[in-house]
Amino acid sequence: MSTLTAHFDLPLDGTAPAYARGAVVALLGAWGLRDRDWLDAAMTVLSELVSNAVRHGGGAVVVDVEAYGRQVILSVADGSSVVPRPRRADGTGGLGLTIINAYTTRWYVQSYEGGKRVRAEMPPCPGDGVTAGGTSRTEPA
Amino acid sequence: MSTLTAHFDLPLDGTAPAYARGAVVALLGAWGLRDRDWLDAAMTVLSELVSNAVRHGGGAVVVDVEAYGRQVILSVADGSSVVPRPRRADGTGGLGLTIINAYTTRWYVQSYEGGKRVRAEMPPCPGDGVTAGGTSRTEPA
Amino acid sequence: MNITAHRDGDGTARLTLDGDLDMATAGSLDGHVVRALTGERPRQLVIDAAGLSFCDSSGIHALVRARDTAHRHGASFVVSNTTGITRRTLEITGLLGTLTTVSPRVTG
Amino acid sequence: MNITAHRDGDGTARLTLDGDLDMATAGSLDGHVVRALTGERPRQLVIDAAGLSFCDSSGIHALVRARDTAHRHGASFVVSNTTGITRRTLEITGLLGTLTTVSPRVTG
Ligand SMILES: Nc1ncnc2c1ncn2[C@@H]1O[C@H](COP(=O)(O)OP(=O)(O)O)[C@@H](O)[C@H]1O
Ligand SMILES: Nc1ncnc2c1ncn2[C@@H]1O[C@H](COP(=O)(O)OP(=O)(O)O)[C@@H](O)[C@H]1O
Repeated sequence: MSTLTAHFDLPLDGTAPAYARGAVVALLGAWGLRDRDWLDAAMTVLSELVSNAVRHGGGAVVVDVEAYGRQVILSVADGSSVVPRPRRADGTGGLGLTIINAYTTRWYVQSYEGGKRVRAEMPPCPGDGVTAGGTSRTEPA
Repeated sequence: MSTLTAHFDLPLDGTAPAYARGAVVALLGAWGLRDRDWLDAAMTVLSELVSNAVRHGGGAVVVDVEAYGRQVILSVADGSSVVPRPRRADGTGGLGLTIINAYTTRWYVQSYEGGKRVRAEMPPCPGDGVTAGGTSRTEPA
Repeated sequence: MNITAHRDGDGTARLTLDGDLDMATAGSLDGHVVRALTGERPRQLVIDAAGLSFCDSSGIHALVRARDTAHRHGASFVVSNTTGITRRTLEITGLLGTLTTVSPRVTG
Repeated sequence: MNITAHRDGDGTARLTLDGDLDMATAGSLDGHVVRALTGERPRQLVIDAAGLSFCDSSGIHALVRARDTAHRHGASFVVSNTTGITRRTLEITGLLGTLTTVSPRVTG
């Protein structure tokens, strides 16, 4: 089973979620993880994590993606040590953690370089694609 | 001046250059580096480096992107310690290093974890966008 | 995200969404909603989500705000043509029915 | 990469490229070139690059091979409508003139 990782910085910016989705969907594609529905769910989770880091976290935002075979963990760190807590949804927010809950098998918070890191474990990606050895010839979108 | 970095694994696959371009163009966009002509040149250099790693390098392919303000270094490591050398172009190859030469300010080879890493320094990206502080509101493509 | 505004003959204001609705683009939807509801006041606001390729909680909150704004302006509201991940996420948050069933204009 | 093949009345085979030409897609161009030159033999092969959004050295080598294959089949060859980064990279490699000027069919 192959382990593949990615690690990158994101500036605190309203466009960070969209660019993060663009980068991570390409990375997961390179890793052979290309199931459309699974990618949609993973991108939704990532978008919630990055949006929360930009909105509530502050400081340096760092994204980590780890794939152990078809098992993927998405992590987003920020500079705040405040632990995310579900809150009642209203017109301005409160649905992010509900969505993360629904699309992940589990998620948890670690302390990370003075701030924290939220780690979200996705259910395994369906299908079988490239591993580190590389076989799939599917063309990128 | 802000320093932003990205680091990711790529499987040995013919689609690796395309996915790498997709990931890195999104990362550079997140970092506020969005000049179309400059991105086109950077993506060409990246594509040559990754294609060479897949074609000639083998082993684990690792991409690093570093931005010091608007100054960017693209690095691609592979498992071969053979140092790339320009060769006369023919119908099957030989233009990659010419292109890398033309679009970079300089490039060089380092030894890296039993293999090597080719580092390519791009000329500074024109314009002024987000830094780690974050201000630009340009929408991703 | 591209938003196109139409006005139908029957007093329906229609906003057609194309692209991703998230933190970066939700504000643009807010603006279009207000513009669609002012001036020639529509009886109904329809948000056509057929071209919506992505929508996270920031997007859903913008849709909820659109509904509230429509009702405040005396217009009925509905999100039409939700598909794929947008529909799944609306289901998960319990807002699919609320947003995709026509909610009547409040006459006061 | 999407490749569309047309056959004009005057004996021109035309391949229209749409997308990125690189390591992953060069082989598909090779295949289209051979198919375009066999069967009803064209007098000319035109590769229309207007929709070509990206082309690295793997792509340029595929264009050079297309030209060689056309000449071997007695067809003239040209790449038309190169723009942006493709044109810049062709210039850098010294192949812009070679590929974008009609190279006559070799009559043997
Ligand atoms: N990265 C974070 N840092 C600090 N607090 C957070 C973070 N993410 C979430 N929270 C807290 O948890 C609450 C619930 O988060 P969420 O369900 O995503 O809703 P929203 O972000 O829309 O308010 C937030 O309102 C916030 O107080
Ligand atoms: N990552 C690499 N590892 C080992 N050798 C390399 C690598 N990159 C390039 N080379 C060598 O340098 C030569 C020239 O590279 P290049 O100009 O890119 O042409 P091409 O890859 O098309 O042959 C290659 O043919 C190869 O022998």
